Amino acid sequence: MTGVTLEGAIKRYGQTQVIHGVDLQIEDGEFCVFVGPSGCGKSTLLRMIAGLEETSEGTIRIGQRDVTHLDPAKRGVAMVFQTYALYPHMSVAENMGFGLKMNGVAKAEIDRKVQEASDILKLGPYLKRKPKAMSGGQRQRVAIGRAIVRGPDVFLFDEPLSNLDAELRVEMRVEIARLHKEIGATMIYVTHDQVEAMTMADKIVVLRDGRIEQVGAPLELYRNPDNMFVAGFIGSPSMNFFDCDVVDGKLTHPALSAPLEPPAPIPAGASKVTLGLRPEHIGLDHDGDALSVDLTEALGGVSYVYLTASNGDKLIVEERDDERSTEGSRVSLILRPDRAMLFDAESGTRLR
Amino acid sequence: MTGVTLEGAIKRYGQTQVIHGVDLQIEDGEFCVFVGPSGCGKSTLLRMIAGLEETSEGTIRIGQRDVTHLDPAKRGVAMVFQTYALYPHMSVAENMGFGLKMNGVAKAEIDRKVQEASDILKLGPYLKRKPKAMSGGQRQRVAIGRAIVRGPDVFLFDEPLSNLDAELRVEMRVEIARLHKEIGATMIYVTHDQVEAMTMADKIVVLRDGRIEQVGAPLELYRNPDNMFVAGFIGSPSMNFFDCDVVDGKLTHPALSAPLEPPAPIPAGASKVTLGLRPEHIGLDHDGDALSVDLTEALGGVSYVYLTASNGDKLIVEERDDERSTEGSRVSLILRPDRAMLFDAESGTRLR
Amino acid sequence: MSASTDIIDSEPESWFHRNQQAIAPWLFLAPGILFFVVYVIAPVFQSFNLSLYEWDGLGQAEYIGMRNYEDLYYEWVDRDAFYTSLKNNLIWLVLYLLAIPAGLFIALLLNQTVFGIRLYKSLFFFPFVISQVVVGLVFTWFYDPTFGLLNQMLGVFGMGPINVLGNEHLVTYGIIAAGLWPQTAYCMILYLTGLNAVDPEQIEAGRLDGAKGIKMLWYIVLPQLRPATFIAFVVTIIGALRSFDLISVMTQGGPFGSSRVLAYYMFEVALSEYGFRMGYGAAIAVVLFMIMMCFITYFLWSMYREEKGH
Amino acid sequence: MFPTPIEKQPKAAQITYKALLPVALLLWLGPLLAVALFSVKPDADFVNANYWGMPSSFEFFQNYGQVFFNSDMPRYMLNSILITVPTVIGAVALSSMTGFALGIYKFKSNLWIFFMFVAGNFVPFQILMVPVRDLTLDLGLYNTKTGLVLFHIAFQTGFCTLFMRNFIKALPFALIEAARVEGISEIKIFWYVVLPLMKPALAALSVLMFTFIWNDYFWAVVLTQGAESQPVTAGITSFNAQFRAAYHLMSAGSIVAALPPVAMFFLMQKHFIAGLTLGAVK
Amino acid sequence: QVSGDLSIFLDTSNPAPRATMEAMIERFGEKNPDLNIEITVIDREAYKTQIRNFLTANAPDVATWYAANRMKPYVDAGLFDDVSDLWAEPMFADDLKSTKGAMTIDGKQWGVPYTYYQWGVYYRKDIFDELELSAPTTWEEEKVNCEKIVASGRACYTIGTKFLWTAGGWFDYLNMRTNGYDFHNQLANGEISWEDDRVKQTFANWKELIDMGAFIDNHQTYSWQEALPFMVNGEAAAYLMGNFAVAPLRDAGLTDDQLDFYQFVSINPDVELAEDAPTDTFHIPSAAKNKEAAREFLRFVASPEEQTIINDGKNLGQLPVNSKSSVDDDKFLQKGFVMLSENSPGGVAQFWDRDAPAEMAKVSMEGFQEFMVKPDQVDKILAKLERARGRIYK
Ligand SMILES: Nc1ncnc2c1ncn2[C@@H]1O[C@H](COP(=O)(O)OP(=O)(O)OP(=O)(O)O)[C@@H](O)[C@H]1O
Ligand SMILES: Nc1ncnc2c1ncn2[C@@H]1O[C@H](COP(=O)(O)OP(=O)(O)OP(=O)(O)O)[C@@H](O)[C@H]1O
Ligand SMILES: [Mg+2]
Ligand SMILES: [Mg+2]
Repeated sequence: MTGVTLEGAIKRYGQTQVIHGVDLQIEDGEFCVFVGPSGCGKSTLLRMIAGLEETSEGTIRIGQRDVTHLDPAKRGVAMVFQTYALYPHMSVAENMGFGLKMNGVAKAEIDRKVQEASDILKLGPYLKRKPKAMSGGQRQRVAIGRAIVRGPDVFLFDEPLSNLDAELRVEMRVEIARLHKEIGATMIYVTHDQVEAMTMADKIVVLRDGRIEQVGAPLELYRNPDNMFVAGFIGSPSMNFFDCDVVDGKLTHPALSAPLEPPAPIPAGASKVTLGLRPEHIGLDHDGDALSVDLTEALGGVSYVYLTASNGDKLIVEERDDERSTEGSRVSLILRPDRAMLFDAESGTRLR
Repeated sequence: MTGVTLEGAIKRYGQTQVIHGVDLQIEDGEFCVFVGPSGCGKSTLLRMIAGLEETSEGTIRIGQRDVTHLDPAKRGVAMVFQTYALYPHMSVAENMGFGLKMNGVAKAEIDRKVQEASDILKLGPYLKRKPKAMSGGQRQRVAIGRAIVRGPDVFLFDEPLSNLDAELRVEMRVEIARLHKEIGATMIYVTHDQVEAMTMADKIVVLRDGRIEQVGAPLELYRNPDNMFVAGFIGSPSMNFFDCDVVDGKLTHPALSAPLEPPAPIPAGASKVTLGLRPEHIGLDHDGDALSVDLTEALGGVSYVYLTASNGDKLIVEERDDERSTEGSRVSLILRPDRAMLFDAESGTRLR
Repeated sequence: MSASTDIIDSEPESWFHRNQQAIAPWLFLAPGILFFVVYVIAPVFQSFNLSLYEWDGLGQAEYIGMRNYEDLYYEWVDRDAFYTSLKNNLIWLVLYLLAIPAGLFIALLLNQTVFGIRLYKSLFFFPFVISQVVVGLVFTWFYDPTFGLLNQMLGVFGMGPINVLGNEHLVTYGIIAAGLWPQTAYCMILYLTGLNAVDPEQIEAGRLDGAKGIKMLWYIVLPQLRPATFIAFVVTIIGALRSFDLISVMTQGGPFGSSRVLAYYMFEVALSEYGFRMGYGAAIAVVLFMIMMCFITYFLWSMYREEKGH
Repeated sequence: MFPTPIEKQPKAAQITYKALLPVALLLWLGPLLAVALFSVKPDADFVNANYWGMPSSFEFFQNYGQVFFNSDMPRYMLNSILITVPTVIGAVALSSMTGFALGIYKFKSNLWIFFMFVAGNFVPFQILMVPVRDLTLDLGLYNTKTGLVLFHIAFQTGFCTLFMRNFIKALPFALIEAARVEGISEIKIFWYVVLPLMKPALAALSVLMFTFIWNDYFWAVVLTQGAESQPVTAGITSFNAQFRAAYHLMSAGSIVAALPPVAMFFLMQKHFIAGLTLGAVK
Repeated sequence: QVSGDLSIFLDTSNPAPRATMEAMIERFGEKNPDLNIEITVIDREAYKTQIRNFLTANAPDVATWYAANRMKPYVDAGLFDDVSDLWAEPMFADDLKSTKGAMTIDGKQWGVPYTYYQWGVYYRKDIFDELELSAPTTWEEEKVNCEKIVASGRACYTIGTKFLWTAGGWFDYLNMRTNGYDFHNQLANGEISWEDDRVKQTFANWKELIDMGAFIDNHQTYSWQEALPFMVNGEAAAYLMGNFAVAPLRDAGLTDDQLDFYQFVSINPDVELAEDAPTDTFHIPSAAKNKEAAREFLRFVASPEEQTIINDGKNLGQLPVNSKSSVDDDKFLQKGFVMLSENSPGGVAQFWDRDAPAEMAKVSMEGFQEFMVKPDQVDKILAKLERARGRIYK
């Protein structure tokens, strides 16, 4: 068993606490993705697991071993950095074999393992090159190779693809997913890219200000977020939120042509709730008059319509295929109530 | 008339020719976007128009004037750089007014123009600030303001948004589109971002290796590309291409369950053609058996299915809403023949 | 928005205006080049020329061909002053390089963030700021055979007084030690900034790979400090070849000329009390120049590669 | 960060480190502290062989007063200032221009001219000695501060050009292009766009130059003589001749001579170090 | 009375002589109120290199220098003004006759002396008394004395050879006592091989002293002033030096009871005693602007009154060059005066580095210094000097 367990993990820098008691269980062989806004503590948490940051309180276990105060090299983890962190003065092969060399592994054994890893990553032809002479994607692959060679129980990735351009990112994303399937090790992956998180993760951990907001499978978070934060964070373009008044148990909002039956029971006495609807779950009635079309952005297959309600609220609706709203025209919404979500107006927690 | 005309424009660096005789007509008030792979000569072409690079051969006209050998300052163009290129030691107002000041325009006149521009860009509150104290988006707005102040006939933008993060990019994109509508000047815009090109352009110029591949309105390029390069370049994920054999006037390919009626006449004697189909124009038949599902990437609203045909060809199909193929299962394709395109297998030109 | 403004007028441009970009650099360069050519480049060639003459700086110069060089050659063969100077120059070159590891050591010692470290860093750097003349004086007293701090300290360990500057075997090393003091400080600062620029992620990668202490230094940090090392190397070599002030202040080349280096010897021959053999001095300078030229060429070559690399 | 931050090490190591630092510093600066000590001792201490003990009386004012009011020291200091300041201004001005020309414009001989400056900067300056001395004599500038200043400006232009050019080269070129598109003449680009951006480099280089020139000894000896125009580095030797074997006064004199660059260093520390590392090479 | 500007360069940078010269110039100024005099004092060692520069570049009207060979390069280069006209005046012709030779090159005179001084052995009389020694007159006595001094834990002689010429003094005396005054001149003129047996004999004599530990240790690191404390502190008993050493020794606290003087002992009875008595001089550079005032100044300096004042014990403490002036009754000056005028039959030399050409002086004095540190290397050193001789006197 080489899952990773965090129990009440806390990190303080001097006086300021940046991780507030995180409890998390990552199963053996799982691909776990940390997401969250910038500065929420994703990297810090990852680095605590790696041992690069000390854990102020709580315990970290890898498999059965308590590694909280262990040396990074002893934890059986390997890390892939955003900037690759390849040693620029070593060739690809040396980069990959360096960790083993430091641990006194025999030359032949190192060569064998490097060969193995470079086969997996198709790096064979580049083994003699210096990182400088390689493209970003190749470098990242070397960095991954370096991690593989050490045969760690847990792979840690800190935004490994964010320095690559869009195309390469797609390619490498697929590559990492394939790798995970192939070697089956536990992987923890930090990203701020929606698509990466959604497509790669077995489990997504949404962090905010050093606390876990929700943990779950990607589509679960998408379909069934626990609160407004997660609902707004997952999905692109973001979910549209309407601050509705509750009138006679129904929801009213200037953008809605008619009062809406709430998709979930409204707590007694609440006079305001927030209604959430994703752009792809709203249709447009071109004969309506509730909102005006600011702008349409046609991307080919889809287009996004930017709308403004009479009270100034903005929202975005997705149109598909060949329907295109013209800018300046007036429309109203066609909702799919089964996909609408209700949130407490104050705390933002989901109402179900 | 202040359109821009290029006639046989050629650029050489020493021996190497990087722009190979470009002919292009950009109308007055048009928003023209240059796209193309990295290194194709987008920036070079733009800088030739600006006068920052000398034109080796051919003529460049702005309005009626031949500006081929004119000083940049005399061409009536203004340029917005990717890195903003704001003078860090000057306040926003000074940045915007600097060009006028150096050219001896009276103080009052400068102030008026700066005021005007800052009103357009809502920079009023920041006029006294130094660029350092502003966000990327604000800086880019100042850079645009600086261009506006000079009242040029033509605005040139070289990837102005690529240093901004995703959110800001969307915001500024909308802003520039609005600006174009407001002042109506001719604008030439270089980008490598699909979405920017598709959403902003009146006219897209697709470049490749210093040559124009196709010029047209965004949706025209999307729907009616002239060749495989443009078809593949415009649209994301890319169009799927099938190298089909022509058998009895029909198209066969391992990915196709049955021979396909060609969507366009096949030239006499051609035994191979390439069929192009966008991911969003293919459906999946889960009872089929022609291809296997490698991977599904669920992004929430849509998901992409990665398929492999029996001959190893890869393709991507878009699925919407709640349909999800499971990895490893076998499927076959449901095509929309009206959306299929046919290309010459060798030259890549569209067959219609 | 009006489309045309006063900027766009097509009045005929002046010749200067049209060719501005071609002329401007030369205008900017002119004063600098003028000064530099008159005071640096031309004198180098004049020295080459002068080295073929015999001239006491007062009367008429007499052309003597390669005689000065022949004399140098004989001085070399006879193990005379020229030989000593050249030999000492080599010793300087080699030993002066110790400033590099020493500077690295101190930089590593000081690359911390404890309270007051900034002050420590600047105090350690201090010797570099002081004039070599003062450094020379300070070390002369330090070495003084009777009351010098060195001998006082040796006395504590029961070792006899040694007269560093009076011993022809020790004197060069003694002066070099004095020179190493500011030079080490210089290298230290270069390394401190170099260490600042070391990619922390690589250090972390190294930690994950199990590299520690010396291994980390050798395999990961030092290779990244290459630019700092290169610069330290260049300035140290130059410093070693130019060494003049210290020798002049501390020993005047003595005792019996055993601490001379080329730079000092040429000064002595050309401009000191018993000197004024200008041509001979120029010949020595030419030899020194040739040695330096190896390093200059190396430096320019690596610079050239870098420029072309971009 | 390498080495591992001391805070992350055991308490014992931390304490040792913090205790050792001042000791190391004392050793490192030992010779200087000795001179400082000498400079406040009375003459009698040297006669009585009390070299290293506490001063028997504290003669700060006595000794330094002697230096300031009873020797040529103030004159030498003034000379140093009159030599150093114009040199710094001149060299920095010239090299801003050359640096601008070499950093901004692309023309064929660019790199070669640049290399000329760099190579000249590394030339063993002894080779210039005889011709420069003759040149200065011919110009009638021998034994004048002007002669020294002119030479220093010329010689330092090599280093300063290297420094400035590299700095300017690192400026975003788009700034220049933006200005050109706006129709700003090259001179004005230099003056209004580039020069303000070079402020940090100008400051760093000025500070660096100040110490280089102030500490120059060789050229002071070659091109000047006597209290009339010699700077303090050369002056200190004749000062020492005047007070031969009067260690307390020699020490005080040395300290006075070293003071301005040291003060400069402490006041402008940031710029100074930036200068060393930016320009990289002396 | 003269007027205009008069610029004077002095190398008398030590405090006492400096004050003397400044006072003298002030007196000259009082006599010539219309004259605007500017004095530049340059460090004595630095002066030696700088004289070339200022003679060609910005010449003063009057400059100090040294007599004999030392002024020859400047005379040859035409940098000094011919002042034979002054020497034709009665005062010079008659009263300064004794130094005329030292000022003459090519039959013309090129400057005017203002002082000269004897060399000899200054010793600590109190130490000699304590050890019951008396001033020696012969080489044997000298060595016996020295042995006793060394046995008492002292060095016989202090010396600081950092600037080399002090060793030149020792060589001069040993050589002139061993081989005579003419030999000295021939050697200085490059007419005799350094590997000549007579030269070797000089060194052999020297070595005797060195081997018995007569000289202080580490002399190569000291200047002559830095060597004074050894004598003051009683660590050394004597100093072979010029008379200018008396002033600092007195300043350091030695009384006339403690300090005494004797003439360097005779070594080879076959040669006549000869002395070193370097003459310091004033010259008018050819490029001087106010030669009239300069000549007036030289007349003033050479006048018996001024000679008396500036050379007296309170001032330079040296010997006047004008025979009409009176020698101070300072005991050292008196002894020196007597020695030079009555007991120097062999002749009076200027000094090794003034009589030999500069290059040879430099190389040889370096050799002397090396010899004093490593007396066993004598053959190697002499061979080196011989090679240098071959090169220098072409
Ligand atoms: N060395 C440090 N000292 C003090 N605070 C720190 C330190 N390192 C990080 N922090 C703080 O800890 C918080 C979490 O930082 P962290 O780098 O983990 O965020 P992140 O989620 O990785 O952000 P990003 O997406 O920008 O990489 C931030 O508020 C940051 O300011
Ligand atoms: N100064 C130059 N000398 C030689 N070749 C150059 C120079 N500048 C650009 N090129 C070449 O010209 C071609 C076009 O470059 P350009 O910068 O216009 O491409 P681009 O389309 O803007 O690319 P990107 O999207 O990466 O900005 C490239 O192949 C480049 O290598
Ligand atoms: Mg992070
Ligand atoms: Mg570009």
